[in-house]
Amino acid sequence: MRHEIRLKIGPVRFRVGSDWAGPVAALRSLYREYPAADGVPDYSVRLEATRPWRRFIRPSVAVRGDHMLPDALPLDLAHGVLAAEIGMNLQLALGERRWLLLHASSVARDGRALIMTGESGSGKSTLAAVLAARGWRLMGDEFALVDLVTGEVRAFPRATSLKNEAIDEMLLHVAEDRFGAELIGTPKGRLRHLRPDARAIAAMDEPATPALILFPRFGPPEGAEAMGEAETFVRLTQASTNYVPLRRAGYDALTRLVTSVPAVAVDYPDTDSAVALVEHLWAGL
Amino acid sequence: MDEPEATAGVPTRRMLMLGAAGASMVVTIRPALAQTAGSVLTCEIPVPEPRQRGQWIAEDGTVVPPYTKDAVRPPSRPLKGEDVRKALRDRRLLPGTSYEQTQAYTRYMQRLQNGNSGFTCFVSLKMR
Amino acid sequence: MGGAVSRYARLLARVLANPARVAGLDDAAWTGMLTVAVAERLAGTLAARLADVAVPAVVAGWMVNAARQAEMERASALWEAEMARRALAPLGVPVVLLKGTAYVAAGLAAGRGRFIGDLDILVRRSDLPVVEAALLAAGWEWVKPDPYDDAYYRRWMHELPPLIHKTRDRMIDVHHTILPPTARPTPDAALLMADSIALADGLRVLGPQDRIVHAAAHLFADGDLAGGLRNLWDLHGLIGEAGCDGLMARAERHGLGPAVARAGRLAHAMYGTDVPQAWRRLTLADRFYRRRLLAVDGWGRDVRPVTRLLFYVRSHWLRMPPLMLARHLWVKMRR
Amino acid sequence: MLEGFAVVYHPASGATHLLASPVPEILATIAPGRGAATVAEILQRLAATFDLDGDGLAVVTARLAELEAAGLVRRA
Repeated sequence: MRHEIRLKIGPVRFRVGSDWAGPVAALRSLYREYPAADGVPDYSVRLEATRPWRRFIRPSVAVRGDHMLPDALPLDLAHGVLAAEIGMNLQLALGERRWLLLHASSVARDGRALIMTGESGSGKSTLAAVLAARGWRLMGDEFALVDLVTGEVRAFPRATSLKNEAIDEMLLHVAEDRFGAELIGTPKGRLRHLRPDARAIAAMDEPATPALILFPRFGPPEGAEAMGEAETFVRLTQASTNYVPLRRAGYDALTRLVTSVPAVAVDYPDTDSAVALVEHLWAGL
Repeated sequence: MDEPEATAGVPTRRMLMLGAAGASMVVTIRPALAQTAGSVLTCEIPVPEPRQRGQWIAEDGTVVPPYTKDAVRPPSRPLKGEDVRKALRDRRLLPGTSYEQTQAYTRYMQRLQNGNSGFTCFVSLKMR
Repeated sequence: MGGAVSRYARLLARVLANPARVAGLDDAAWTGMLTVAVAERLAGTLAARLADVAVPAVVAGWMVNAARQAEMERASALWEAEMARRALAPLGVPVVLLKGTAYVAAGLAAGRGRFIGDLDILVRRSDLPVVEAALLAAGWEWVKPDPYDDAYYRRWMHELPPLIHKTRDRMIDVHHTILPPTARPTPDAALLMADSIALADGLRVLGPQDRIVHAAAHLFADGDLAGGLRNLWDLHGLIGEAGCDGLMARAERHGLGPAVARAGRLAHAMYGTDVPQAWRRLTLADRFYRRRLLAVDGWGRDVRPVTRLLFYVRSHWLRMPPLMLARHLWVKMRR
Repeated sequence: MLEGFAVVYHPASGATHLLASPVPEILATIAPGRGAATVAEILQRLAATFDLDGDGLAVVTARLAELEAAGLVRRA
C-alpha cells in the first residue's frame, strides 16, 4: 500500500497500510516511543478508500484487513487513527487464538495484575489511566490477554482511547504533551489518545499474575460486593471475544482464572473514591 | 449419553424442586458477538437490505412494495449503529424519522437473521 | 504471464506444493505469503503443510493462530454433521456429506487444516420434503423468509434455500444434485448417491472420483472462482488420493469432462499434481483462469477487477439460460 | 444469581452449558455406567435419591428435550 507502519504492542505485531499519509503519520507520532516492530506481522490492517475516487473526494476510510466484520461503517479521514485502532482491535477480537482475550483494562503492581472489565461507559479505561498516573504499571485499556498455559496476563498497552469527559478528567492527572490530537465528532463522540508512559512501554513484554478482577460501574452509591465464581465465569465469557472458539483451552483458562482470583463488583461516584476502593481491596488480598 | 465434564458443584439435597415444565433450565454460552462488534462500534444497518432496495417497510417490519397502505418509506441512508443504540436505550425516535418510521424500522431490525446485512450490527447493539 | 501483483499468491501455491521451499524466504516474502493465505482461506492449510518444516521464530505465532482455528473448525464441522445425523437418522434416508465436512469426516488430505464454513449435504430429490421437515423440527430455520428467493431456489436451484440452526448459528445447504438443473452439464445424481461410501456413523461421502468431479464442478461450472486457490488445493489432494485411472470416463458420465480436465491441468500447473501427460500443458483459456485464481496481492486485496468481473458475469451465464438470466436480473433489479 | 448452577463443558460440541436444577440431577441418573433409561426409569432413579414435587413426568420430558437439543443426550 502507499503508506505503511509496523507496530508491536505487547506480544502482538501489526502492519497498518493506508491509502493516505495522514493516518500513518498520526500513528507514527502516537507510537514514537515503542520499540521497532520488524519481522513478520501477526496481522495486517488496511485503511482503504471505499471507492477509488473516495481517496480524494470526501475521503472515507474503510477498515479492512486479515479479519473483517460485515456492516462496518467507514470513517472520516480525519478520524484515521481511530480507524487504525478499530482495525487492530478487530484483528485480535476475530483472529487471536494464542490467548483468552478479555475485553478489559488492566494494570499491574509488583508483578500482579488487576483486571477491570465492564460495558463501555463503565470507566474502565479512565480508571486504568488514573491508576497508571498514580504509580501502577499500565498493561492495557482494551484487551487483557490470558495465557492459556500459565494463566498469566500479557499486556496489550496500545494508546489509551479516552472519550468525552474522560479527556478532561485525565488532563487533570497527566501532562498534555502525552496526548494525541483531539478527534471531534467521531461515532464515539469526542476522542483523544493518551500515550502510555515509558514504564508501561518498557515492561510491555512482562506478564503479570492475575490477582483481582473488578467489575466497575460508574455512579453512586459507592459500594463493593464480592461476586461468586459462576457469575464471574458467565460474565467473563461475555467479556471475551474468543472464549467460544478456543473451546477446551478457553474453558480451562477461564475456570482457572475464576477459581484462583477473587472478583468484586464496585460502584463508584468519582475517580478519587474509585482509586481509594481499589487500594483498599488490593491491600486486603 | 455424551459425557459432559462438570465443574461447579452439583447441589445435592433431599428435596428436589422440579419447577415448571415450560421453563428453560439449559443455557448455552453463545459467542460474545457484542464484544467483538463493541470494539468496533461503528457499524451500520441498511433498511431494507441492498438487494431489496426501493421497497418500503410495513408496520410489522416486513419488506413490502412501495406505497403499500400503512407502510413507510425506507431511510435514504443506512441507519448508524450508534443512533439505533441510543434510540433503543432511551426509547427515542431515530434521528429525522417519524414515530411510525422508527417503529417499522425497529421491527424490521428485530426480524433480521444471521446472514442478512446489518444483523451482526444490530445484535451487537442489543447486547451492549 | 503473471506479473508482480500476484507474486505472493504464486509463492503461496509453490510452498503449498512443496513446503521445503520456505527455506531462505525473507521477512517480506513471508509477510506477503501469509497475508494471501489468510485472504484465500488457506491459512490453516498452510500451517498444516508447514508443521514439519523449520520456520523462523517470527512466524510461530501466526502458525499457532492458524492451526488452532483450523482445529476448531474441524471439530465444529464434525459436531454439526453429527447433529444433522441425529436429526435425520430416524428417516432412514441416505445422507451424503459434501466438501469440507466430508474431507475431515473421511480423513482426507484435502481436509487437513481446511477452512470449513457451512455444512453441505446431498440427499435424494424425492427425500427433500421429509429432510426439510426433519431439519425444521430439529431447530433449523430459513435464513431468508423471502418468497421470490424461495420460489427461485425451489424451481431452479440444486439445493433448498439455506437453513440456519437457531441456537448454533450454523448454516446447512441441502443439495439434491451438485449443479443447478439449469446449468448445461447434468450430473447423474442417482449415480453419485449409488456409489457413495458409508462412514462408521452411517453418514456417507461421495466415492473418490465423484469427489473430484464435484470439486471440479463447484470450481469451474458453478461460481465466479472466488476462493479458487483453495478449491483447486482440494482438487490437488483429491486427485492425489484417487488417481486419474478412469477419471475421465467417470467425469463424462456426469457431463463434466471438460471441467475435470481443466481442474487437472490447473492443479498440475499450480501445485504440481500428478496427472496424465495430456494435462501437463495449459491451454490459452486455462491461462486466463490461472490469472483469475492468482488475483490477490500481498496485502490480501482483490486485484485485476476486469478479470474478476468477467468471471462474475460468466458465473451467472453458466447457471442460467439467457432468457432466465434476464428475468433474474430484472426481478433483482426492480426490488 | 448464578450460584447453584452447574457449569459444564461438552467436548464433542465445544459448548459450555449452564445447567439449573433439576438438570444436573437428571444427567446424573443416566451418567456413564448407569446406562440408558426411559423417562419413567429416570423418574424412579430420581425418586430413589430425592423427594420430588410437581409433575415429574412432564418436567423430566421437557428437560430431556432441552438436553437433546443441546446434544447432551441422545435418543437410543
